[in-house]
Amino acid sequence: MSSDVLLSAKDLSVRFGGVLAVNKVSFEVRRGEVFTLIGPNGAGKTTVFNLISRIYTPTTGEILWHGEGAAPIVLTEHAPHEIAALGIARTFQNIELFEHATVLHNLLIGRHTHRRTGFWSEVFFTPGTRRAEIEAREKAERVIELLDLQHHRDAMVAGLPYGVRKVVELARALCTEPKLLLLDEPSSGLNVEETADMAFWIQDIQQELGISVLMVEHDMSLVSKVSDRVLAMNMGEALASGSPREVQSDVRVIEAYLGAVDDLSSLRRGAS
Amino acid sequence: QSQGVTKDEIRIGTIQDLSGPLAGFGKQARNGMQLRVDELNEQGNVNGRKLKLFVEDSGYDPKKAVLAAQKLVNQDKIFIMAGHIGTAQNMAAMPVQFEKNVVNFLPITAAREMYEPHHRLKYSFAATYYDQIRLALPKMIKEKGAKKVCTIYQDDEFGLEVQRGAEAGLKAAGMELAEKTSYKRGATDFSSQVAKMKAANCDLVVLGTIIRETIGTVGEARKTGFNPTFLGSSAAYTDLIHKLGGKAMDGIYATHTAQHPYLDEASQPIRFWANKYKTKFNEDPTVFSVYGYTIIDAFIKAAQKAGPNLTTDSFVKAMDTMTFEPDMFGAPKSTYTATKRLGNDLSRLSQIVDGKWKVMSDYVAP
Amino acid sequence: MSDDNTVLQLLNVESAYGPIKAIRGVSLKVRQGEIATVLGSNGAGKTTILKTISGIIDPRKGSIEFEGRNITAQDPAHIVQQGLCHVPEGREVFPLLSVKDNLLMGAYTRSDRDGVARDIETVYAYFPILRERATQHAGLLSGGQQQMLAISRAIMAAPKLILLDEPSLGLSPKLTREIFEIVVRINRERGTTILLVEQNANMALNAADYGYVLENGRIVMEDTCERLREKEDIKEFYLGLKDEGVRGERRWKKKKTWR
Amino acid sequence: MRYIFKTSYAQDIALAKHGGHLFWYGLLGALLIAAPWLLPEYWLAQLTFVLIYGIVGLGLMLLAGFTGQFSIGHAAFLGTGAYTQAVLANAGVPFPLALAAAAALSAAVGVVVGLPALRVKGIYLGIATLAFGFIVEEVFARWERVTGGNSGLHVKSPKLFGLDISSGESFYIVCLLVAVLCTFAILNLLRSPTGRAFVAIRDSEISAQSMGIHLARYKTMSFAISAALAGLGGALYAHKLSFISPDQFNILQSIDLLLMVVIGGLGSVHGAFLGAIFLIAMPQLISLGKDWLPPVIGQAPGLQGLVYGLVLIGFVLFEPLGLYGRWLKVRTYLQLFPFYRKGLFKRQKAFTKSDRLR
Amino acid sequence: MLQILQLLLSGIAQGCIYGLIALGFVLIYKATETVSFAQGELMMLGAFCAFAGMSMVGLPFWLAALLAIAAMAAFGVLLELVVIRPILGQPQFSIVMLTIGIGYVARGLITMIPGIGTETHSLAVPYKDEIWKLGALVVNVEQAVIIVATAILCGLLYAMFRYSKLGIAMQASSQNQLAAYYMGIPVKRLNGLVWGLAAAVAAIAGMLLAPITFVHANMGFIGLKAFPAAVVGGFGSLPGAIVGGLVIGIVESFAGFYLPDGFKDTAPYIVVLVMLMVKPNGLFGEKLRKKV
Ligand SMILES: Nc1ncnc2c1ncn2[C@@H]1O[C@H](COP(=O)(O)OP(=O)(O)OP(=O)(O)O)[C@@H](O)[C@H]1O
Ligand SMILES: Nc1ncnc2c1ncn2[C@@H]1O[C@H](COP(=O)(O)OP(=O)(O)OP(=O)(O)O)[C@@H](O)[C@H]1O
Ligand SMILES: CC(C)C[C@H](N)C(=O)O
Ligand SMILES: [Mg+2]
Ligand SMILES: [Mg+2]
Repeated sequence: MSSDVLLSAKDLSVRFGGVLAVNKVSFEVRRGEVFTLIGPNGAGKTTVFNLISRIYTPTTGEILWHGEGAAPIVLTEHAPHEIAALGIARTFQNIELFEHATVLHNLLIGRHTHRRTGFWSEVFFTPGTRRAEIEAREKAERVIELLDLQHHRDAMVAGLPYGVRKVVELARALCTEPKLLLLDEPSSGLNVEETADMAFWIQDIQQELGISVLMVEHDMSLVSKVSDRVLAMNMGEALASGSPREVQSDVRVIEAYLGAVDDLSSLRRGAS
Repeated sequence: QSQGVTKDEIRIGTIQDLSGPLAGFGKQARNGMQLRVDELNEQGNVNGRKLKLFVEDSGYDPKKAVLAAQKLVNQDKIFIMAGHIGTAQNMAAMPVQFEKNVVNFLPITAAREMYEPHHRLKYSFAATYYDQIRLALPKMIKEKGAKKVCTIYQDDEFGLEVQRGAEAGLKAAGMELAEKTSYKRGATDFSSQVAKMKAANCDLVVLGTIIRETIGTVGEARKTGFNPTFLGSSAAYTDLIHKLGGKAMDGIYATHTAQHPYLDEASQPIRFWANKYKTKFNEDPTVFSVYGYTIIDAFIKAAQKAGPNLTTDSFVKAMDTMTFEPDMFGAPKSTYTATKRLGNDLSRLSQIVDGKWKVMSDYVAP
Repeated sequence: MSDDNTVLQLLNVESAYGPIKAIRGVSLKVRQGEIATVLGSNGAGKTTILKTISGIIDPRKGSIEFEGRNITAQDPAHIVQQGLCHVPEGREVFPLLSVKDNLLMGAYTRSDRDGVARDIETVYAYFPILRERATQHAGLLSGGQQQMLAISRAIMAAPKLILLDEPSLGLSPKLTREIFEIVVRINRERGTTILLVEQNANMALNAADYGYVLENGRIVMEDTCERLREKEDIKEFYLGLKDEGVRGERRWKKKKTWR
Repeated sequence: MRYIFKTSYAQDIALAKHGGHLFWYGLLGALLIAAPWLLPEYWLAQLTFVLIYGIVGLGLMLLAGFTGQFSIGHAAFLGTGAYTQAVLANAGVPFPLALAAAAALSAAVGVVVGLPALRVKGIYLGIATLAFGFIVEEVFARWERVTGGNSGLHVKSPKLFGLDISSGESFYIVCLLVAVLCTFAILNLLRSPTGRAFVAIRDSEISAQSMGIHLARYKTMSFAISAALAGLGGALYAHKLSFISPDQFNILQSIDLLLMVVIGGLGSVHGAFLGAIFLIAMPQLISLGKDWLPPVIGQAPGLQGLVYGLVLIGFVLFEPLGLYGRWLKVRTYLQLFPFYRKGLFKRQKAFTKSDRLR
Repeated sequence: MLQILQLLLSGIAQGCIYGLIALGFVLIYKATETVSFAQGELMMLGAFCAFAGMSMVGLPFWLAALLAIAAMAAFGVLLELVVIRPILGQPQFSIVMLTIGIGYVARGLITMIPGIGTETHSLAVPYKDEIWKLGALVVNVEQAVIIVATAILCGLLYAMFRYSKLGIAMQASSQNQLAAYYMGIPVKRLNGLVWGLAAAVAAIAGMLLAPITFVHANMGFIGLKAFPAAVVGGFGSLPGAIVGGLVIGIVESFAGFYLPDGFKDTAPYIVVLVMLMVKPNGLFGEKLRKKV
């Protein structure tokens, strides 16, 4: 293990026309930790994800990837489709699944980076290809089991309720067997119970599978349950970072993001 | 016993353009043929056999022509292919027919390929575009004292025939082609071709064009104030030109063989014939109706001669000794032998004079 | 039985997607000026109910009445013109229209120009970011910003009844809170009736007056929110209080299957 | 209703999902092999055309149905194949070699045509391919030394190991063989990573990319394969028609090909062949039917197009999923016959979203 | 020099026709995001309507023209009602297929009219064959009329989409039908409207084109050259359609004059390919990209 840092971003900035979406943000994701980005809507969290997965290119700053091998890799020198091969998988804020394929199919596509078969061997479907296919399915099956998707295995994604799709997307990401998992609001659209499951899954992923997680999340209960460190952003800038507790007690974070945490009864009818 | 001949029926196939740029021609040709067939079936028969006409549409598209030919030959089992319109179309379809030993009888196109290279199943009836232009052009040049000659032609086998004719004609007159332009089958915009010829300030333009293209070209020329002498082939000799093109078309020349039957000036028999045609299809006959009618007529004569045992061979034998006397439509005498498969090579020249084709010269032979 | 102040009423409505039945004989009722909420886990059929109401899905059985008029399986556009507005699950903004135009489209059914102008100001006041981005393509807003826009469009429509499908989806805790305050304010000030579907049961049960609990396609419980808030299993499954116990066991099962 | 209990992964991969499949497809195969003895010459010829177009359809299906790239210039590939074959055959190159060359050359052209696909999507790509189509057609028309220009080119009858295979029967068998091989190739491709990558690109480019799929590479590949199949089809077509000219490969031909796969049912291998059957049978049926009509209508030239159009419209209206979709419904209906619930196939209200953002 | 001007002029006129047809494409595309392959045929029908009005009923040109436009507009609405609406919301592509089908039917029907369908006709417009001489430069009125008409139409449509609630709503429903319904936008009615408009525009194009290419069943095929026009301009942009049309038209007329045969017909397509390479979204089309 060269260093305990897996991915490091050095004063990243990106500008879209007038909007400075991300402004001089730096952070490090350590091996095996769950690192969470929080911040008000439009703070630039998703954009950071998009920078890492090379959908956008930073105007300034750089992202370093410390995969195996001593020398860190500069992500910006890689094409978007190479990111997955490096071992970075992600989910999307408003789900991006392959709608007209079954759940299993989606997961198998997730296995793409591990494909070993060549074009012609596929055309003739050689025994080798057959073996590879079976292996891919075994791998997918384990993920399905982990995330309790057996029930939906052969269902078309198009027909699944929002919550399930969230899980499927997570499953698909896991199928790439990443070193780093980017989760964009994993619990949005889930109810408490499901959120709790999500929490457990994330912990499993971190502890059992040893995958580091970089997560954007608005549900504070989940955040404080699973994350080791938290970075709060606002208007594209880093606001505060540290342990969940520290960040949550930071006045600026409360002011910009959490809001006063008094009880909800004031919402009720009659309550003036 | 050849296919398509039963003891009481002879199956004749024809492929016309009923939906393409030559639809105007195809329909009339079909009607002409149908008219003659019905006449025969009403009045009698060919050695005890009635005629049955199978028509297919090619849309002036070689591929459709091939498919049509395959259908006629292999499914409808026709005995003979008569009056198939279009050069490229014939070129495409002939192999299919020949494979099954089906005669390609008097196709409605005057390309040399219709009888050259020689094939025992090829019969063609009218002076070729090549000869028509080759002969007419030098006269024109002399008459008009033309200095610069241009051509515009449809870039397929038909257009090329005219083009070659023009080049031959020019060689005879010891001149060079000033400018040659071409267009795609079914094109509608000729502005740049005309512009080209105008720029080359030609004073005589040979038209390897048919209906719309002729009108389009001449029209465009007149608009841009470009007024050379126009000379077309028998493909452009049709009443549609002045019907559609209006006065702008006045003055253009075209070579041709048979004559358009203008009813008001036609002879009694033609008028009688025309009325029959009109009552049947309620429209006036045109030169292409005449083509169709005479083609079937010729077939009947030959088939009669071939005798009761009608096979491709007996038919060919009969045909190779046939002589057709001039008919009421003013078509010249034509003869066929085992080696001479072009009925006659005579053509004449007409000009549109206030909205009508007027014959300008008598038949000339090469 | 629909007493006069009922705005919306479903009588055993059944909807399906092809062979899959999503809701089975749902009957519910929303009264004038109240906030009603539907709770239910994933795939319970909440969204389907709302879609059925606004005519996006035609029900197989049952009838839907809005202000006494039967609107079952009518053209969605027509239903909306009756004064019912649906804030769909997952934003559904017009990605290539400017934020401003999106808002104007929200007010499509309205003809009172100055009224619309006023409401735009209100909306801008609620969500200043929308004013900042007025000319930007809505598709380029962040998830949460799009959610704000979606809700604002409903406000622009100034309808009698708003159907809200997970309004807090992807909003920051602060904004979630604000959204609910806005919802409540609209309800109180404009007397707009609201049917709310929300995963954040805690918020919902506090904001709403009357609640229904939906489990795989059937309504299994309905009551005023005060009472629902007190019910044990509501607390357990929807409010997530009283965590250990049941969940502990499930947890253990899961670990076993995973090895 | 048939339930299949999967007991092994192999079963999940297998082409024939159950005994029924094996039986029916076996039967079909047998019939096809027997066809030369069962059908009269003309109809056998039509069947041959079905196979040829089916092969082309397979390619287009892969491109349009599974990769989501619509090509309105596919006739160009057909033509490339046809001309390659014609030229080589006339030069006396052995049939199989010529065939291979035709496929290869078309594939090469396919790669070129695929280039814009890397930058543009949807309608833009459509027009780009359409443009290529026109240009290629013009090349056929202008490159007279090789193609014989607009007057067209006659194709010598094919020879396989010395013996002439131009006769209807033998050539049919050749086409059948090629068709079957191509079908299996495509099926195999579709059940392995490459095929899945195509589908991924069709459904969401962004997430396909983030799953590590090299968009450019796979799009190009899809174009190449598709073109190669079109080329094969074209080669056979050239022999079957024995006369080719540029305007046989014009935009209308391209559109017909597209109609074929759409009517067949986008996204299904069956669709390719069903569509081919439709494309070939349609004109036949019309010309058979028109003898029964009163001549005013029956003999009218427009009839062909009219009926064709009407049927097409009818199809899209009542069966947007194409023939295959219809077939599936019929099958389901039969399978759960007594318990068939009315409205099971009732079309949902459906709603579209902008394709411009994908 | 004069030569060039002359070419330019005929190029522009031809281009305007392409533009005019492209206008129809863009119109439908903006409002429904489907590409109508029937536009050319609608144009053909329009021309035939006018022809029928003048030659058969014997109406004066202007009256016939107005009637033709009205008739076609009605026809467009009807078409939407009967054919498009039932599958509204299905994948765009099935609708594209529909338009192709409509094209076939239109051509077929016209061709089937005995004695008229298969013939080529000329439309006796009052300004037929008239020309203005500007010095040596020959402007013929037919072309001038086309140019003017095109400019006006484009302006009107542009204004509609840019500023009118209706126009915006049309775009909205093309971008997200579901949301449009949620907003109470009568998507179906708007679609009907759009098809009516498109058909009317087509009718106008048809009548303007008639004096130049004559009226015949296959005149619609010129629509195929309007696609490149629309794309060069950037599909979805009305001014783009016109500009694109002009570019194509001019290139075509110059290519026809200076380049060897065959380039004339392919020039437009070469242009469009080059354009797509250098500017994938056309001249006026904005760069779009999904935000995730
Ligand atoms: N492609 C783009 N073009 C223009 N502006 C953009 C683009 N992408 C993002 N933005 C802007 O950048 C800002 C940050 O967007 P981002 O999606 O990162 O927010 P976020 O932190 O994910 O918020 P949320 O929690 O609501 O998802 C937003 O104001 C958004 O409008
Ligand atoms: N388009 C569709 N096709 C087929 N089945 C569908 C479709 N949409 C929803 N379903 C099914 O209908 C049921 C109800 O779905 P619905 O979206 O209403 O649930 P929900 O309560 O909204 O869930 P969530 O809280 O995740 O949004 C689910 O079981 C789902 O599988
Ligand atoms: C009937 C003729 C006008 C046909 C034309 N000569 C051709 O060869 O295509
Ligand atoms: Mg985000
Ligand atoms: Mg929902």
